Order: sequence, then C-alpha cells, then structure tokens
Amino acid sequence: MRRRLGRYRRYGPGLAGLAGLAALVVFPLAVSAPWLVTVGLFTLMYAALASAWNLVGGYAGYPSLGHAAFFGMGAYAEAIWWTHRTAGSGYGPFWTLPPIGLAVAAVAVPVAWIAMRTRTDVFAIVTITFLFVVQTLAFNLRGLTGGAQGVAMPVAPFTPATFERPFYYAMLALLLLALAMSYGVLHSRLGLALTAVRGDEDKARSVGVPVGAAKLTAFALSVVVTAMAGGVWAYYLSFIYPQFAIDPLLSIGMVLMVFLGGRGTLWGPVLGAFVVAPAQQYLAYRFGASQLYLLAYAALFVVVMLVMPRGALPTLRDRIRRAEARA
Amino acid sequence: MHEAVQAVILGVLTGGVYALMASGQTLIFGVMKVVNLAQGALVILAAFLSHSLFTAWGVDPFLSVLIIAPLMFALGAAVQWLLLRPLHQDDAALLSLLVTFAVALGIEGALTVVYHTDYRTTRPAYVDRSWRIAGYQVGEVRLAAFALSLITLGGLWMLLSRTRFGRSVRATVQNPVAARLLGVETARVAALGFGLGAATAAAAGAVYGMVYSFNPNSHYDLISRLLSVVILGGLGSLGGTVVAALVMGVASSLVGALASPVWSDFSFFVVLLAVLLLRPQGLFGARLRGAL
Amino acid sequence: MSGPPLLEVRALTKRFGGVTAVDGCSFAVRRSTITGLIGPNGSGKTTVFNLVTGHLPADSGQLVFDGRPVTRPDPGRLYRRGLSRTFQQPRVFGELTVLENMSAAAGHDWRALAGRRLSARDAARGDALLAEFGLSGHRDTPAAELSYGQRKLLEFAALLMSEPALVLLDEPTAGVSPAMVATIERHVRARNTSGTTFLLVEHDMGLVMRLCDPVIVLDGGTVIAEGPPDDVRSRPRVLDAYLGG
Amino acid sequence: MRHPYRHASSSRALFAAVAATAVLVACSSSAKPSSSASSHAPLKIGISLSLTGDFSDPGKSAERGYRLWADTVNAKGGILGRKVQLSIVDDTSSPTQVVGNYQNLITKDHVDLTFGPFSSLLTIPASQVAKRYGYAFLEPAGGGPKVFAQHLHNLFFVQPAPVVKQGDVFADYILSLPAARRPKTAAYPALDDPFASPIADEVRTRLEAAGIKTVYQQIYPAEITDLTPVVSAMAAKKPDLVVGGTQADDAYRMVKAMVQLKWAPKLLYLSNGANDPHNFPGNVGASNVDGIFSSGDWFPSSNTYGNAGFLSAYTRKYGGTAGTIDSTSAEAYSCGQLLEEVAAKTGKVDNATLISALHTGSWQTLEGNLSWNADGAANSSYVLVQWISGKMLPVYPAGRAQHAPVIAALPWGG
Repeated sequence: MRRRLGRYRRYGPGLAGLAGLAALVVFPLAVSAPWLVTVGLFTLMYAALASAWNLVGGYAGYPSLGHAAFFGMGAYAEAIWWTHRTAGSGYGPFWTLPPIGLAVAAVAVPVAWIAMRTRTDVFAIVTITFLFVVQTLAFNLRGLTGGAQGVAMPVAPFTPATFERPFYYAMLALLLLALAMSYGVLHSRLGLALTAVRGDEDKARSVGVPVGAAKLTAFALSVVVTAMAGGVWAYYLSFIYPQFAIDPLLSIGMVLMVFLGGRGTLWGPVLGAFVVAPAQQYLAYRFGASQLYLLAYAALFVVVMLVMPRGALPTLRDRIRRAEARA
Repeated sequence: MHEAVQAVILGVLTGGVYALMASGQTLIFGVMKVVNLAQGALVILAAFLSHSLFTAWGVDPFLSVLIIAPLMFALGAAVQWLLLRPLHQDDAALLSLLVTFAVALGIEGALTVVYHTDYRTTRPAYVDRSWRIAGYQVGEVRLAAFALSLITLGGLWMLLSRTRFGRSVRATVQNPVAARLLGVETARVAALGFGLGAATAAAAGAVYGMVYSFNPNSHYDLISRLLSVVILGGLGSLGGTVVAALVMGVASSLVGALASPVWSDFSFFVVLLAVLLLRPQGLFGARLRGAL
Repeated sequence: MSGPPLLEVRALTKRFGGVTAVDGCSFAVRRSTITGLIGPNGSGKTTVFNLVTGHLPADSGQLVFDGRPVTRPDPGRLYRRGLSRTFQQPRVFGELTVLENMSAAAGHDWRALAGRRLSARDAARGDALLAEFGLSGHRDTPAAELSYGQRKLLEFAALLMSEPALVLLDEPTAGVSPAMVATIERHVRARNTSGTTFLLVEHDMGLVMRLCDPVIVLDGGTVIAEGPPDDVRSRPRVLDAYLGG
Repeated sequence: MRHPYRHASSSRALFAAVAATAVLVACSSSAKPSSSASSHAPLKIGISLSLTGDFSDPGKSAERGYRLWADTVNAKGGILGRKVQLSIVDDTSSPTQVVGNYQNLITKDHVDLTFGPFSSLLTIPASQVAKRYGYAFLEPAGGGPKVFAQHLHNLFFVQPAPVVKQGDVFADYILSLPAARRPKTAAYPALDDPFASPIADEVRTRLEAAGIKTVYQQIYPAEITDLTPVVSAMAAKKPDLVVGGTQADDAYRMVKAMVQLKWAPKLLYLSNGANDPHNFPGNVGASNVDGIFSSGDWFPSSNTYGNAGFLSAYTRKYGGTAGTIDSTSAEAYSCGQLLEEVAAKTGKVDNATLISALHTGSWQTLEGNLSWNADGAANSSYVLVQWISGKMLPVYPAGRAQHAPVIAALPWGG
C-alpha cells in the first residue's frame, strides 16, 4: 500500500495532468454543442487569468486589483490593430497576440515599479486606481479607442458549427502558458525569491535577494498572459467597449477564483476557475431572474473567506496530511 | 475668473461631503487596518433609508440622520464582529478587503431587490433654493450639507480626543499590542470603530441623497474616489482626509469647469499616483502609520 | 592583523522628529575582531545598525566599508559586498524549508533568478553549514516550525552562505536558553577564528566581556568610550551611563 | 524537492473536476433536441435581458412588454396555431454572458426565434451570434451607429429611426420657426455614451448649418455625480438654447444644477431622461419640468397601431396607470407585433421568411409604421414632446401633436 502510494506520488501528478490536458484537448471535438464549448472557452480564459494573477497575487503576495486594466489594454491593442484590416483566413488575429502580450508587459513594468513601492492594502488600492485611469483613457482618447462608441474588430469567418474551436484552443494555449510559467517559477530561484518576498520583504532585501527584479519579473510574466487573454476575448466578441474591456469585476473574479482554489499553489487557481466560471455562467442563465444572484455571490464569497481562508487545495492538503499522520 | 471662483466654491462644498464620507473610511482603516470597500455601499444604503423615511413619513433628511445613524452603527459593528473578527490574522489585511467587497455586493444586491435600479433623489421643499452671495450661487442644501459635515467631523474629533472610548481607539490605532496589554479590548474597540465609521455614512448618505441622484450601483462611482481621498490623506489621518477631500473637490470642479469634466477624475488619480511615487505614505501620513 | 579598518563610521547622525537618536557617531571596526557595541537602552545601538546596513537613511555622515566609501547604503548591495546582519527578533522565511532559507540568503543577484530553485552548489554548501550548526535534522521542515532559538541559529547560519566579511549581530542571545547562549558563543568564536569579523550589540555583559575586544560604548547616540572590555568597564562615564544620569 | 509531492493531492482534485465535467457534458449532450419542426409544438422565442446589473430596470420593462405580448397572442390562439413560449434569461448586463446566453438559447434550447436584449451595448455581440446561426434579430434597444455599421441583414431595430436621429425632430422644429424667433446661440453638453452624444452632434450639425452659433460644447463622463461645474461653465457663455445629449440620471443632474445655479436658457432640449413621464418629475421636482423639450419613440397617448389595446392590457396585467408605462415595454411589445403580422401575411414564422418579409414593405407597430434599410435601420421619425402644465405632450410634427409647442421662460429662470 505504502509503496503503491509512493509510486502514485511520483508519477501521479504527471499522469493526472496529462489526462486532464487530454480531456481539455478532446472536449470541443467530443462535444458538438457550441454553447458548451463557449462555457469551456470562458472557463479556460478565467483559469489562465487566475493562474497569471497568482504569479503576482499568490506567489509574491501583491494582490493586484488592476489586472483587468492589462486585460483591457490587450483587448484594445488587438482591436485597434485589426479594426481596419481584414481577418483573411481568420487566424491572423491570433498571431498578433504574442507581440501584444509583450508590448503590454513593457508598459506594465514601470507601472509595477511605482505601484510596488507600496504594500498589500495600499498596493491593492493603487492598482485599482490605475485601472480607473486606464478606463478613463479608453473613454477619452476617442481618436485611438473610439471612446464610448467602442471599437469593432473583423468578425472571424469560421463556420458556425465549429466557430468557437479556434478561440477555445487559443485560451487553452494561454492556460498552458500560464501553467508553464507557474511551474517554471515554482521550480526556479525566482519562486524561492518570491516566497521570501511574500514572507518578509525587508528581510529578503537584507539578505541580498534581488527583490525588485523578482517582483517585476513576476508582474511582467503575469501581464503577458493577461493581455493576450484580453486579445482573444476581444476577437471573440468582435466589439469592445471601455466599461466591459476594463471591468473591475474581472479583477475581482480572478481574485475570488485564486482564493477559492488556493493562493500560491500551481493548481489552485485552475480549480477555482473551473468551479466559479461555469457556475457563474450557469447560475446567471438559470436563476438570474430571481434577483438574488448578487446576494448569493456575496454569500459564497464570505463563506469561502471564513471557512477556508487559504483556499480549497491547501485546506484539503492539510486534512490529508493530518489523516496520513494519524494512520 | 467668475467661473473659476464659482468652481472653487462648489469644489469646497463637494469636498466637505466627500470628507464626511471618507472620514468613516479612514477611521475604520485607522482602527483596524481594514480597507473598507463597503463604505460607498453604506453611504448609498443610508441614502435609500433617508429617502424612504422622507417619502413614506415626511421625515426631514437632516433629521433622519438621527434615526439612521444608530441602525448603521449596529450594521457596521455586526459586520466587524461577525465577518471580520474571525478572519485569519496573517492575511487579515487582504482577506478583509475581499470580505468588505462582498459586503458591498450584498448591500447592492439587497438594495436592487428592494428598490430596483431607477435613479432617485430625496427632495425636501428647500432642495432647489439657493442664495446669491457676492454674485455667486450657493445651494442651501449644499451649504447645509457642508455644515452637517463640519458638525459630524467636529463631533468625531471630540469623540476621539475627549472620551475614554476615543483614547482606546487612538491607542489601538497606534499600537494594538500595547493597547491590549493596557487592558483595551481591541476586538470591542474595533467593532465600535467600525460601527462609528458606518454611522458617519448615515450622515453622508442623507446628504448625498439630496445633492445627487443615486441608485444601488452608485457605490462603484464613490468607492474609487473615497479610496483615493483616504490614501492621499495618508491612511488613517482624519485631518489629512479632510484636506485631501477638499483638494479633490476643488481639483475636480476646476478641471470640470475650465477644461473638461471627462478629465476631472483622471487628473485627481494622476495626482494621487504622483504623490505615491514621491511619498508612499501619502500627503499627511505620519511615519508611524495611523496617527488619527 | 591590523591595517585599515574593515568598517569606518564617521559623524553619523539620525533624527526622528525632534529626537536625535544618533548624534555624530564615529567608530571603526578592525578586521578579524569581535567588536562589541554596548550602551543603555535607547542609546541608539539598533539605529546605528540600521544606518550602517542601509535599513534607514542617515541624515548625515559617511561610511567606509572594506576600503570603499558607501554613498547610498542599500541592504541588498551591502550584503553581496560582504556586510550582513541579524535582527533582534530572528527573521526567517517561515514558508521556506530550512535548506531553502539557506539558499535564499546565498546572495545571488538577479541573473540567478532563472536558475534552479535550489542549485546543487547551494544545497551542498547549505548542508555543510546546517551540519556545522546542528540543524541538519530540520533540513526539509518549513522554518516556521522551528523553535525560537533554532530560528536564531538558522538566521545566523544562513548569513554565512554569502561568506560575509563582517557580520552585525543584534542581541544574538536575547531570549534564548543558557545552553543556546553557549552554542551561539561557540559558533561566533569558531567563525571568527576562520576570519569573519563581528560587530555585536548585546545586553548580556558576561558574554560581551568573554567574547568582545574591543568594546564601544554608546550613550545618547554618541560614542563615550572605546577600548578593551576591562578597561572600558572601569571608566566612570560608562558607569554613569548605565546607572542612569 | 518537495514540490511534486506537494501537488499530488491537487492533481487528483483537478482530475476529479475534469472527470465530473466530462460526465456532466456526456449527460447534457445526450439530451434530445426539441423537435421544432412539428407544427403544433409551441413557438419558442429566446431572449436575453439584463435583469440584474446596470441595466436591470429597463431590462425588466422590456420583459414586461415581451410577456404582455405573449399573453395577448396566446389568448388569441397563438401564432399559426402554435402557442408562444418565451425563454427569458439574464445576462447580468455583461457582454460575455450575453454571447453565451444567445448561444445557449439557439444551440441548447433550440428556440425557434430570438428577440434582442435590452442594453444597447449588448446588442452588437448578441446580433453577431444570431447572424452566425441564421436567426432573424428583432431588437428593441440597440440603435447606435455602430449597430448599423455592422451591415447585418438579419437585424431589425424596432424603433422609428436610428438613435442618432432622435434629436432631428427637435432640429426640424427649431428650423420651422421664423428666423427672427429662432435661438441665436446654442450649447451642447452631452453624456459620453454611444446613445447620447451622437444625438447632440447631429442636432449641432444641422443647427450650425442654419447659422445658429455654437457657444459651448462639452462631453461629460457617465460617472459624473455633479453637473454643476459643466452647467456653470455653460451659463457663462449665455446660450439661448441648450441641447443636452442625455441618457437618464444625467438629465436629472443637469436640471438640478440649473435650478441650483438659478440659470435657465430660453429653450432646453434633453434627448432622454426628460421623456420618462414617471421618473423625471420625481427626480427634478414636478414644479421644475414645464417647458422642457424631449423626444421619443412612443408615448401612452400615441395613436399608433394597437396602442389602445396595449394600454388596457398592460394596466390590466401589471396595474398602475398608462402614464407609468416605460417606452421600453412598448418597443419590446412591437417586436411581437411584427412577428404576428409576418405570420399572418406569409403563413410562416421561420427566420428566413421573417428576414425577407421585413425587408419589404412597411409594417405597423406601436412605434408607428416601420420599414427597414439593408442594415436594419427604420426610416420613420421620432416625436417631439414638451412638458406643459406638468404633463408631457407630443407637440411636433403636427401630424402627431396633441398641443402646440409653448415657448415660455423655464420655471426656475429669473
């Protein structure tokens, strides 16, 4: 028994990961219903966003409430680039995503450099202020963004039956990228540095940990994924407005998912997104009319914070560890 | 010139109302290091209660504060006691941010169920009256609102500086550990502090309901401004908050009148970010954070 | 061995509001010594530590470390140059394992961020130091689970990963058991023998008298005495300072 | 290395989650699609409305209109013998949700037809989904320029004309005045919103062409709580006419600011907000409304097709008086009227028939007689209204007027 468990521990995670990945790859092919693929694609989007947020909010302990601004910048960059171009085969807009991700990250670094002079609570407020600044710019720089009138992108010429698939796989690729980053960070010295920063930043600085470089790198990595997700979202909707592209509720959604699943863990954000995102879509579709939707959402939030403040995975892991210790 | 002076007058009056709204926020931060994202929702809740009292029984909005403030106090104390106190200490700052956001959502949801999303205004008979002072129009309601803000802020200051409760609060603000050792029951002080912060929202809400139109979503517009005021004022400093609120009121009003209102919030946010760049502790932040 | 001092502090001054915590403080730490920095409570010892290591900006004064002036003291940069410190309350990274704590303090700069979380070299050196400090048994436990004394040891051991020239110890034995005091004393001696210079803030006079030479006495933010422990102990100004004046 | 071990349990959890999803998927995809082919099956119409979030009040008004129409038509035996069954879902005022909702309605619930959402901002993404699956998209609320810039053949905006044209009727009225009585100068404050500022722009273009000088022009943001700075800057320019591109609460705020500053132009037109008979007096004060112009698509007193029946059915079902009915309900109801007429005329209610039929000829609704161009914009016009003795009355064009326009000082001016 013990040996079997040991072997599971060595190979289990990899196998489970592969099986999960295979299920996600096959999903849109096996499931023909477009609405399910749509639910899947938004779930993957949130999983990628939550994993990306986790790099900053979880590993480094800097709870950014401004990530929706980078999502919006990615969305606007994509939309503005393509608004007067034709999509051709429809795959072109996916290829502009990597440069957009990098460009937005380049903008994010100086912002983070300023914002990260402050800690936790103030940092959260500064970043949400930044979000409002970006939203105001999206409204006011009419020449560039179209202001409140929004920007249109070319509509993808994919066939209706499989219209969602390219977007789905783009989001899946982003999730994998975010997970690869997470994994890479955890297993590199950067992860060590970030955990040190989260624990005691001043102490980390005093023992020569390159605190600034570590924080900025994590932030930049996180923004790359966030901005690209914004780009895919914009292309999928084909029309964006400032208040939807740069939406504080998107930031809050990322935070909720990460907290629900478990901060600073590799799989926690994914778990959180896989629970919350479909539930949110389904509940609104099914029970939204009852008006109690917001109240239910608030209640869920409070329960999570009070019952498992560290998130589902760490709480679960503790249970298992305690049970094994007893055995 | 005339426009600029009129804008400054308006800005000061508006700033007074924001000072009142933000004073509760800064008090709550000072006592508990909790960034209360529900403060805007509490103000809107109070605005609805005051509106209902006025439309149903004709209670004057200014008098309604006397009825609403105790209710809000109880609500605030309950939020702290039931939702914030049990939070895990290590992450209290971050978790409380999320819990208070959930409270804001909850209040918004409840208000939507009861009142729907139509805009409302509380309209006592004097709401349209205004005085002409040296060629400038000054609304009576705004002046009264400003006066109420001053009175409430003054009362708050008296309470903090002259009473035993106030001393406990200030002790908790400056050093919670030492305060506990000296026999201050910090959990109770925190609940009272949160209650007090919510009670100031009662006054702010009654005023807000007369000066502006509002619906359950209005708290989103409020909260970013309140947070900026509180940070600019140096998190937890009552005097700093008042000054920051006036700065914001005047700046927004001037930019709105002389340049364009689409840039007025923006310019304030940029000022805020610039200040943080130079002085991360805010304009008036004491080195030891949280001197009320 | 003499020659130029390892650390020179000249006319260092720091004010907090109206209070001058450090007032024109000047002293030097010679190589290979264990220098003691003593003084009554509130005499500015910890503030001097904070100024020297860059944890607080000084209002005026100069620092020279290892023959080079330090114009803008930055804790991280000084650490990598060989000047490190401990804190009164031991500060370790609770979520990292004991070995990872060692690795975190190895003083790598940003270029190493992309490397492995725990390089083989760091692990080997960390293991050697943990063995020296008797912490090998805790190698893989999170540091949060260590006892107070063990955390003090870990904090001290971790600094040595950077092969520091000068270590500033802030009350290394405060709050630990007599047995742990002896252990710490042994480690300081051993390290000093192999070439590390120490500057110690300490309230345990017995330990200071046994361990330190010279001793610098601080009062009101200025140096009032300096010299071998027995000599310093007998000076009337020092007695006044301690007995209250 | 502790990490692989550390993640063991989490991978298990993820695997469980994926497995659960797979099971869920297997179950739901095996659900049988409803047989919409049968001629006696109910006619299912899918609609996503903003029942929560920013747009929830108008969303609910639209819901009332849709449901009222469904009840009315079912009482008459349905459409071509099929009972109408509405599937109304909530999009929480979010574009992500609205796309998912229409997709659900079309590909999961297999509705026969779709009607539009309430919020205009959500119409564009929603209409793209409808187009993808070849559904006709009768929408009561999305009339901004960008809606028509999509050039969708399946989209029909069920209001008299694109929103941009809402102020044209006021410009027509001003230009119908003899030159001596026309205002000389005008100010154009407008909300930064796709359905507000274009109205002011359109009126400005026309009045400037007629020689009325623009002395003030300003866009203000939606989150502005206080319009006093704007109004005081505007008052300093002393315009004869103020044309406000307003939406709802900003109209209230503008009037309140004018009242507080004791300043009034000779003529005041507010595109929206002032045309809400129920909320406008409550927010600005009943004594402050007289003389204000606005315009709209539908009013309780309209003499359009089926209006009398609509009014009585509405008050019977929901109570209240005709004066409290929101025009959104009438717009939603009109979508149903169109469906009924197409069915009666062609004997069919499929999407292709609906699209081709509506593109030919003119159709009667509560909104007036409508016909559409290729992009889905109707070619009719709005009605100018004015508050006279505390009542909002149609005053222009003459054909629909119930009272002549009154030019008198606004109540708070002086």
